[in-house]
Formats: sequence, C-alpha cells, structure tokens
Amino acid sequence: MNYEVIVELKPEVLDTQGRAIKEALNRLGHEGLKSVKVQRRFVLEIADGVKDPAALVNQLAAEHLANSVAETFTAKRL
Amino acid sequence: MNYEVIVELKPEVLDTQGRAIKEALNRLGHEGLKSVKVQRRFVLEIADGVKDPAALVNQLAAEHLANSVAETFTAKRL
Amino acid sequence: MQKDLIAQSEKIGSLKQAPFISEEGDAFAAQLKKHKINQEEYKVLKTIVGRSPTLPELGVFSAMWSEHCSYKSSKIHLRKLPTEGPEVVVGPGENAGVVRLSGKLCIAFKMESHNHPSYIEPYQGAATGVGGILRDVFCMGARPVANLNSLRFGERTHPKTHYLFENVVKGVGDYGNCVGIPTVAGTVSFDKTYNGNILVNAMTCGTIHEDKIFKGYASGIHNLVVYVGSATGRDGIHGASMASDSFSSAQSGERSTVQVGDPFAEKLLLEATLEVLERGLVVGLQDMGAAGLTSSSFEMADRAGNGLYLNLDYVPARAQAMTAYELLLSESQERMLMCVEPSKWEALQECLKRWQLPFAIIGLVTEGGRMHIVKDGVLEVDVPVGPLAEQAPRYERPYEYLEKNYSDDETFRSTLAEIPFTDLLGKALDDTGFKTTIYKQYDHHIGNKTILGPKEEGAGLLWMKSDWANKGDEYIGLAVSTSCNERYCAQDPYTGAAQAVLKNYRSIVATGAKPLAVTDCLNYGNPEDPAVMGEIVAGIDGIGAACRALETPVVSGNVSLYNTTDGVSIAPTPMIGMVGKHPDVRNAVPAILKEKASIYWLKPKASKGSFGGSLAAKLLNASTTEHVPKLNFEAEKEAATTIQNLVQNKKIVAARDIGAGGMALSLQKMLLSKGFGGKFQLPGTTGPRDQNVIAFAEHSASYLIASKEPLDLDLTHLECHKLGEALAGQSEMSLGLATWPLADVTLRSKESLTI
Amino acid sequence: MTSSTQNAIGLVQFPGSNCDADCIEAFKRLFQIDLHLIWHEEHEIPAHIQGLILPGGFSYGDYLRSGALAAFSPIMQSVKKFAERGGAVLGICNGFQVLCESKLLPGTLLKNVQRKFVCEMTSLSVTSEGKSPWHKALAGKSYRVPIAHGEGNYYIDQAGLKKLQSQGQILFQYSDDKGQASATSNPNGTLLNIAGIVSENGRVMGMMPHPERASSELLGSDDGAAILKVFMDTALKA
Ligand SMILES: Nc1ncnc2c1ncn2[C@@H]1O[C@H](COP(=O)(O)OP(=O)(O)O)[C@@H](O)[C@H]1O
Ligand SMILES: [Mg+2]
Repeated sequence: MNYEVIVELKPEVLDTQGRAIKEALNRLGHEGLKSVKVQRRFVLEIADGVKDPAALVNQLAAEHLANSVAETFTAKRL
Repeated sequence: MNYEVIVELKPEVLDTQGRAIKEALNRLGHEGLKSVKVQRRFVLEIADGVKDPAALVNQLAAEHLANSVAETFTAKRL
Repeated sequence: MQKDLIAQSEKIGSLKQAPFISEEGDAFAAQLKKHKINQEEYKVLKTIVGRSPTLPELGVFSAMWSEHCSYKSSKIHLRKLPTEGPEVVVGPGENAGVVRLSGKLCIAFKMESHNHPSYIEPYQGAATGVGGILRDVFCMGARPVANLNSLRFGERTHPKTHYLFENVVKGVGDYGNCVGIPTVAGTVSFDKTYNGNILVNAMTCGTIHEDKIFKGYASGIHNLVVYVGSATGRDGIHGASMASDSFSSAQSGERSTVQVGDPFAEKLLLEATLEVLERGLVVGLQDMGAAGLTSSSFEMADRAGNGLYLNLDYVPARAQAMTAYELLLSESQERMLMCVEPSKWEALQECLKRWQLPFAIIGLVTEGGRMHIVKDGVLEVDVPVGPLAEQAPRYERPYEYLEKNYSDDETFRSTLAEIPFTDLLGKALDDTGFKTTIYKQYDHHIGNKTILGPKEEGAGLLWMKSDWANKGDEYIGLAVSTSCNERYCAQDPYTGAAQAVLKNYRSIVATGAKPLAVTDCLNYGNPEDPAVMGEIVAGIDGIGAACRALETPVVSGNVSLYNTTDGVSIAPTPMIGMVGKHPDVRNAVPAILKEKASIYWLKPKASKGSFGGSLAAKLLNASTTEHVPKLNFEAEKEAATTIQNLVQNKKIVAARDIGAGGMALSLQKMLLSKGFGGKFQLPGTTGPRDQNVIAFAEHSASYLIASKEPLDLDLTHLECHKLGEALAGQSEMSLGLATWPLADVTLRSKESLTI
Repeated sequence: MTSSTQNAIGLVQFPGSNCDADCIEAFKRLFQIDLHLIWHEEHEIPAHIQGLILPGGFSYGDYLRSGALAAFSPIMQSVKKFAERGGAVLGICNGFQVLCESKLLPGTLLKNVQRKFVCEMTSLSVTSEGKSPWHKALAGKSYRVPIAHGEGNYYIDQAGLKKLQSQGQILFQYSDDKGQASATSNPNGTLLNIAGIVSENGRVMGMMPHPERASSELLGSDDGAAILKVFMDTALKA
C-alpha cells in the first residue's frame, strides 16, 4: 500500500524558498506567477501485514516527517 | 488558479534521502515501512490574466523546477 | 512622500487615539504578567507615558525593558568590567566592540545568544542566531570575516540531544556557508546541566577602517525613515521577552511563531548595507534584531535625541491584517531600518534595487523627542523616547555568594588511582570528542584568510593583509577563540569565569598571537534566585579580574538569563570570545603535531594541579571538594611571552594549551591527528598511585610545546619538562607506566561525535 | 602583464555569489591581474574578454537547486554564446553547477550522499584519457584543493557517462594519497569520484573544488595556482 504525505510550512511561517523562487522567476519575465509554495512530498510504502496502516502513516508523519513547530502535514492513501 | 508540480528523482537515481529516512524509521521499530520516496511539491499560483496557464506551468516545471538530467515531474491543476 | 509625511506628522493631534488598556481585575494582572512588567515597573511606565498605555505601548515597554534588551539585572555589575585599553576603539554600548589590529585596520566583534529559540526549533533558531550577530557587526560598517560558535547540549544519551545537535549544527553551517563567512573556531560540550536548556552562542568578527566606523542615528529633522529587507510576519513576537523567560518542559514547543532565516536575503542585505555606508548614503542605520522595529526605531531616535513619526501602513507585511502591536514586535529576520536625507534618497533606492531588496519609507524624524506611531489613522503609540531608555528598570537583585571551602580530596585521588589509565584516557577522548563532524559542515576557509582552522584544533587564525594595516604588517593575523569550562564555573563561579577568559587567552597565545580584547555571553539561570544572582556577580567579578590582569578589556557582550527548566538553572556558563593579534602568520603554529619533534610540558612551578571541576571528576561521576586550577596571572603572562617569543623565533612547530583532561588528554590529541606516537615520561611520578593523578590533573598556565631543537628556557614562574620524542609510524604510545595501542584511539577519533 | 591581458578575464557575479572576492584576490596575488567584473543583469560580455569565471557561492540562495536560477539570468545567454564561440569558461563549485544547469556541461550535481555540507581538503588526480589542454598541462600530478559544498554529487546517466569517458571529458577525480580514485576518497558520493569535467571542445571546465583557495602554501596548499594558470593560458592563447 502506498501513502502520500505532504508536509508544508504553516501558513504564518515564512517560505523563504518559495519567495526567492517566485521572485527569480518573475524577474525572468514570468510575471503571471503570483506565488510559489515549496513543500515536501513523501511516498511511503507500507507492508501488507500492518494492522492499521493509516494510523502508522499518521504517526510517522506527525513524529518524524513533519516538524510540528513550523510545519503541518496531510496524509492520504494513493 | 493553483497548480501542483511534483518533482521526483528518476527511478535510476538513488534517492539517498528516502533511503536514509526509511532506514532510520525501521531502526526505530517501524518495520512495516517498506520504502520511502522523497519528492518536492510546488504549488504555483498563476494570475487570472495568463492565457494558457497550463502551458506556463509546464514550461516553468520543465525549465526550472525540475532538472531533466536526474528528475521528472508531473503537473496538474488543483 | 516627504511632504505628505510631514503633513501627516503635523496632524497627529487630530487622529483617533487607540484605546488604553483597562486596569481592572484579573485580566489586567494577566496582561502585565504576560508582558513581564511588574507593578513597580508599571508605575514608572505610567509616569513616563502620563496615562494608561495602549496595548502596543505596553508591548513596546515590555520589549524594551526585557532582560534581553535592558540588562536590568546585570547592568550595575557589568559596569565593573574593564573596558578600556590602548587598542580599544569602540567599547560596550554599540552594536559591536571595535579594537585596532594594525594602523587603521580594526576588528569589530561581538557574541550573542540564541538559546531559547534553538531549543524550540534548533535549525532555524541556530541559523537566525548567526544571522543576528552578523547584522550586529555589518551594521557598523564592518565586513564579517569570521564566525565562531559556542554550543552546549545535554548528555549524549538524552533523547533530545541527537536531534538538537544535528539541527543546530546544520543551522549554523547552512546560514554561515550561504552568506559566505567562514566558521573558523568554536566550542562544544555535552553535559546534563543542559538537558532542558541548550546554549547556542554565535560570534562574528569583521574588519573595518578606523575612520569609517558607523555609529549612525536618526538625526536631521524630517529625514526619512526607511524600512529595508524582508516583509514583516508574525515571527517571534515576544522574542525579546521570551529570551528573558524560563522554560517549563510541559509547555515548551508552543511558545512562539518560529522565525525563519533567509541567508540569501542576508547576503544581499550585507552587501547593500556595506555599500550604503561606504558611499555615505544614510545618516542612521540599525538592524531589527530582538524586539524588531521597536528597538531599532527607539534606539535610533534616542541616540539622536529626536522623535520619529512612523506610519505602519507603509511597513511591508507578509501576513494579513497585522496589528500595530504585531508589526512593532515582530522579529522577522533580515531587516534593517535606515535614516536618509531626502537628497540621497534617489541614490539609496538605486542601490537597494540593485541588491534586489524590498524597501519602503515608513516615516520621518521629528522634533520634540516623541515616538508617534500610527496605523490605519489611529494613534497607536505616543511616548517620549528618552525616558523610556533612561528610566528603564535597573535591579540590584539580592544575591548570595557562598565562599566554599576547597581542600585536597584524597578520597577522590585514590579512587582515580584505582582506574586503569587507558580506560580513563578512552573515556576522556569520548567525552570531549572530535569535532570533525561539526566543522566539516562549516565552510572554514572561504575568504582565503584561514591560516589555522578547526582542523588545527586550536584558536582560529586569519591572515589579515590589508591596505589599512601599518607598513610591514603584510603578514599580520587575527587570532580568535571561544570557550568556557562550565564545570569550573559550577565548582567555583568566580575562578571558573576567570578561567574561561584564561582558556581563550592560552589558545590564542598557543598560535603565537597576543590576546587583545574580549566579548562575552553570560549564560546563567534565574537572576531572581539569589544563589544564581550570586553566581552572576561572581562570574562578572572573575571575568573582570582576569581581563584586568591580562590587559584584555571587554568591548562587547551579551547576557542570557533565565536559562532554567522546571526551576533548575544551568551551570553558570560565561562564554568568552577573544581576539588577538598575530605579528606574522608565516610563523604561526598549530595545536596539532604535523612533523616529528620533542614534546615539552610547560606549567607553573611546583603546580600540583587539581581536580575541582575536572574532566576526571566528570568521568568518574564524582563530586570533589578540590578547588579548580588556581589563578596565577604571573605564570600565565610568562607563558604567553615565552611562547610568543618561541613562535617569532621559529623555535617551535606546535603548541597546545592544556585544559580539561589534563596533560594526558592533550598529549594524545596533539599527536593523534597525524598519527604520531612514542614513549613519554610522566614527570614527578613515584609509582602507579601517581600515574593517573599526574596525568589527568588540571593546571593553570599549562601548555604542550613541540620543538625540533633542544629548548633551554629561562623561566621564573614556570617549569618546563621534556616529555619525550614524538615519532611517526608508531603503533603504540606510552606515558609513564601506561602503554596503549594507537589503533584504538584512532578508531575512537573517527567515531566519537556521532551522537 | 600587458594591458590587454590585464582585463581579459571576466568574472560573473550573481546575487549570492560569495567566492568572487577570493577569485579576485587570488588572480591579483598570483598573476597580478585584475578580473573584469560582470554583473548578472548585464546582457553583453565585453569584446575584450577572453576567459570567463563563474565563481562559487549560493546564487539566489540555491533555494531551488544549486545553480538552477542563475542559469537563466540575463548574462547566461551571453555566456552561452561566448562558450559557443569557443571562449574559455571556468566554473568553480556553484559556477560548475550553473554550467550544468545551463547545459554548457553535461550532467548535474545532486545533494551529497551524506546529505550534509562537506568542507575539507581533497586530493585530485587527472584522468589520463583526456586530450584537452587541461589534461595536457595537468596530467601526471595530484593536486590538493579544498571543497566546500552541499551539492557536489555529480550524476549523469549511463549513456552520458560513456560519452564523457570516450571523449576524455573527465578531468579531475577525488583520489587517495596513492593517486587512486577509491571509495574512501569519495567525499560526497559523486559518480566515479568525478570532481571536474571539461566540455567536448575542452574550453569549458567545471570543478567542485576551489582552486582559488589553494592559492598559497600559507592557506594550506598552492596547488590551485597551476589550475588557474592553465585556465589563463587556455583563455589568452585563443
Ligand atoms: N562548535 C564548533 N564549531 C566550530 N569549530 C569547533 C566547534 N567546536 C570545536 N571546534 C573546533 O575544534 C577544535 C577542537 O576543539 P576544542 O574545543 O579545542 O576541543 P579539544 O581541546 O577537546 O580537542 C578547535 O579548533 C575548535 O575551534
Ligand atoms: Mg582545545
């Protein structure tokens, strides 16, 4: 089973990468680009035997993949 | 309009980060985790006036967000 | 724009007034508590404002009167530090201290703490700590040339240590590497005293021409106030008061919005700032550090004795619907406030645009010394500038300083004697560790100046060739070091603090350089606890005594208090940073041996050494009644001149100060990195019972020096013992009665800092 | 130095370049020449320029991928034309990454396999297959040159690698003290220990190590001087 976890910065935390990329692309003439957000996406493959795979994915995401101080995540089955 | 671009390493390129995360989590006792892939996800906001936003997103992804030597991307409207 | 602002500033009287806070009930008490303003302070606040404050005003006072910004608990004691000397160009009070290196070539330097933010979010906390200290230095017009970092973590086995360590190191590295400033030296240790409260102190040194030191302020009525750099978000609001708060483990983690560092923006800001100052485009310039726009605007106005009119509607904001309170207190990073004459505004804009920096005029300088801050047509802040700083609280907090009685501890010494020497040595190597894992992640040679870096294991040394230096000083060097032995400070806060100065003094001397001046970062616990306050007072006295004796004045510094978790304060950690002048980097010697040579041990005459606060005591997990190494300034100075002369005359090839772990550990480390071994004597041993005591005892004024020719030193306060010959290609090493295979040690050196 | 060589080497400055000053200083000290500085927003490379350096640093913060954004800055269009005309180009560290991102050199530089920045002295050997002026001038010796990067792990697909090898485009490999490109001397996981490569015509060279830092015995090594000298010779001879 494959799960997707997307980790992104909390909206109030400055996305320095996204901002720098947006500005650079704007300067290259791509004026139509209004904003860029940079996130991490993980694809987790979970073994068949695992009892509650969704719970495991949630636990891994909350405890390890996302940094709760600055980030939030969403997880879903693929 | 928001678009999503997901950039991932080509299958033949070793995902060292994914592997390291997987191994670390396995060591912590999460044996049920079979593999981890790490990707980058960009959320691009495109201005309303842009004529062919999908084409712009494709161009940005192909030319800038992904590196065709080692990466592939998929783009879609959100 | 200027006309419009003048008109606005003249119509303040007709603006709507923001509501005053209510002074009733529990809500009021909670409000004051949250702002860490006590009843007494609130009374003073009201006499300054002349009425009840608005909420933004309360926030401004809270920030400006926080421990972090006002030094209210430490100020009266800090005054006792020596701050003057022939080479001091700018002493404490400015963004950074400045000393003269040669001719007009000066060094601006300072140290800052970022302990609390680094505990909450280690990567960003450490990164923004580096960013903040860089700005302190370059906003004086100095170009940063070296970073140092002082790290203290909890025990290696503590569950959080691995995560904190990895991320702090990465944060320090990524930020400095990206801006392009080499990190040339540092210090790290692991001790349970820091389990719940790590220390991350960052230091920056920059070069500046003596006649171009910028001490700008908001002068010139109707000059424009310009906001430069990243937009303001709700980052780190309450940061200034947070740094003055203590932790409780239950609530850690949810204290504040994380500040995020943007080293690329910092690099642009650095280049733009230096260009702006070089071209004389501004009259005032101040970085927005702790307490952001508030502290920068008040400081700038205060120094000029002027007022400011600021319209927050013009402040570039990143988040929706930010209030005046938030805009004033946000600690978003990589921002500067500049004050510019209208005639130079064009040129300033052109420069900022070229460096791709966002900017906005947000106000102007006014007469009358009041700060008027407006948002959405409402007068949010209306307070006099001067009194806010002048009448900031100063506390003479009660303190207790218990003189302990120290005595030789025979029980400890006999326990020590029982343990196999090689076990002790192994543990000592593991505990102090090898710093490779850290400094490999730091670019330590960008800038083409690094003569001695962390690989050489001593003080950092930079080659400072410059047109500003005196003729003939083509090979002049800047030696830099940071260190503090917290175990000494725990055992004896006064002597320990003095020893912290001395430890840096010795590292700098060991390169052949002459120590010049000091910066500090006084990390202590809760000053409201008289015992902790006693440690602070003793620490400052100890630093003062050492700096006076060594003629190394303190020219800048920082105080970080309330380093406590669940009511327990950290061991006193007065981190010291020192700079020195090397006459000729071509002769400089490293702290590791690179070629075969005879090894000599220099120490005070008849010094028996001691174990108070020693590494041996830590390794045995034993407390001891022994004193820490006694201060002996005569011996320190004699050692310094001796080594400086030997280096200048090219008589030695390596020198290493001996610190924690005593002579045995230093000898092993000095020889290890290039694989030297050999047979060495242990002077003064009478048998197996002496072996460990002599090998691991800690002394003042103690060094290992390596020479290729016989040394015959004329010494008054010191004695010099030849220990033996260091040889290449050895598989074993011996010291006194102990012999051990080098392969073990080499293996340890590769593995010990993986936490 | 004649006045024509005095200004013949240009250095491109991107926002975030931070090894530019070191290059300037090294060329001054080693060869007594001033580099001609070219700002990233310029569109033309002055006609008298015979060689171009892309320095190290973090162009645009390297927030997307190292070198990715700089590759599209206005000046890079002209750098491409310059290279197509046979101009000599040297990319160091971030400059190498920019050259790959702009397709002036094949392949790309991935994150170090240990996912950490690495700063240390390395030893470089020169491959024997190449025929470029670089190979000719530098072969047979090893060079101690420091590295400092987070993304120096050279990658190219199998076909690309074959081509690089058959055309002798691999220049530097990280080696041990015996001159062998061994696993233990690989600092970042880079394919075949590759530290630097040249273009098909041998006129464009990119390397991760910093020769400008290895420019004085006092700084730990002066082996970089020889490398910079070859660049000067290649550029000025054309
Ligand atoms: N946090 C750090 N950052 C950079 N360099 C460090 C750091 N900690 C230690 N170093 C460097 O490593 C070397 C050895 O450190 P030191 O504290 O003297 O350890 P020891 O004396 O135990 O070997 C010194 O050159 C020092 O500057
Ligand atoms: Mg040391």
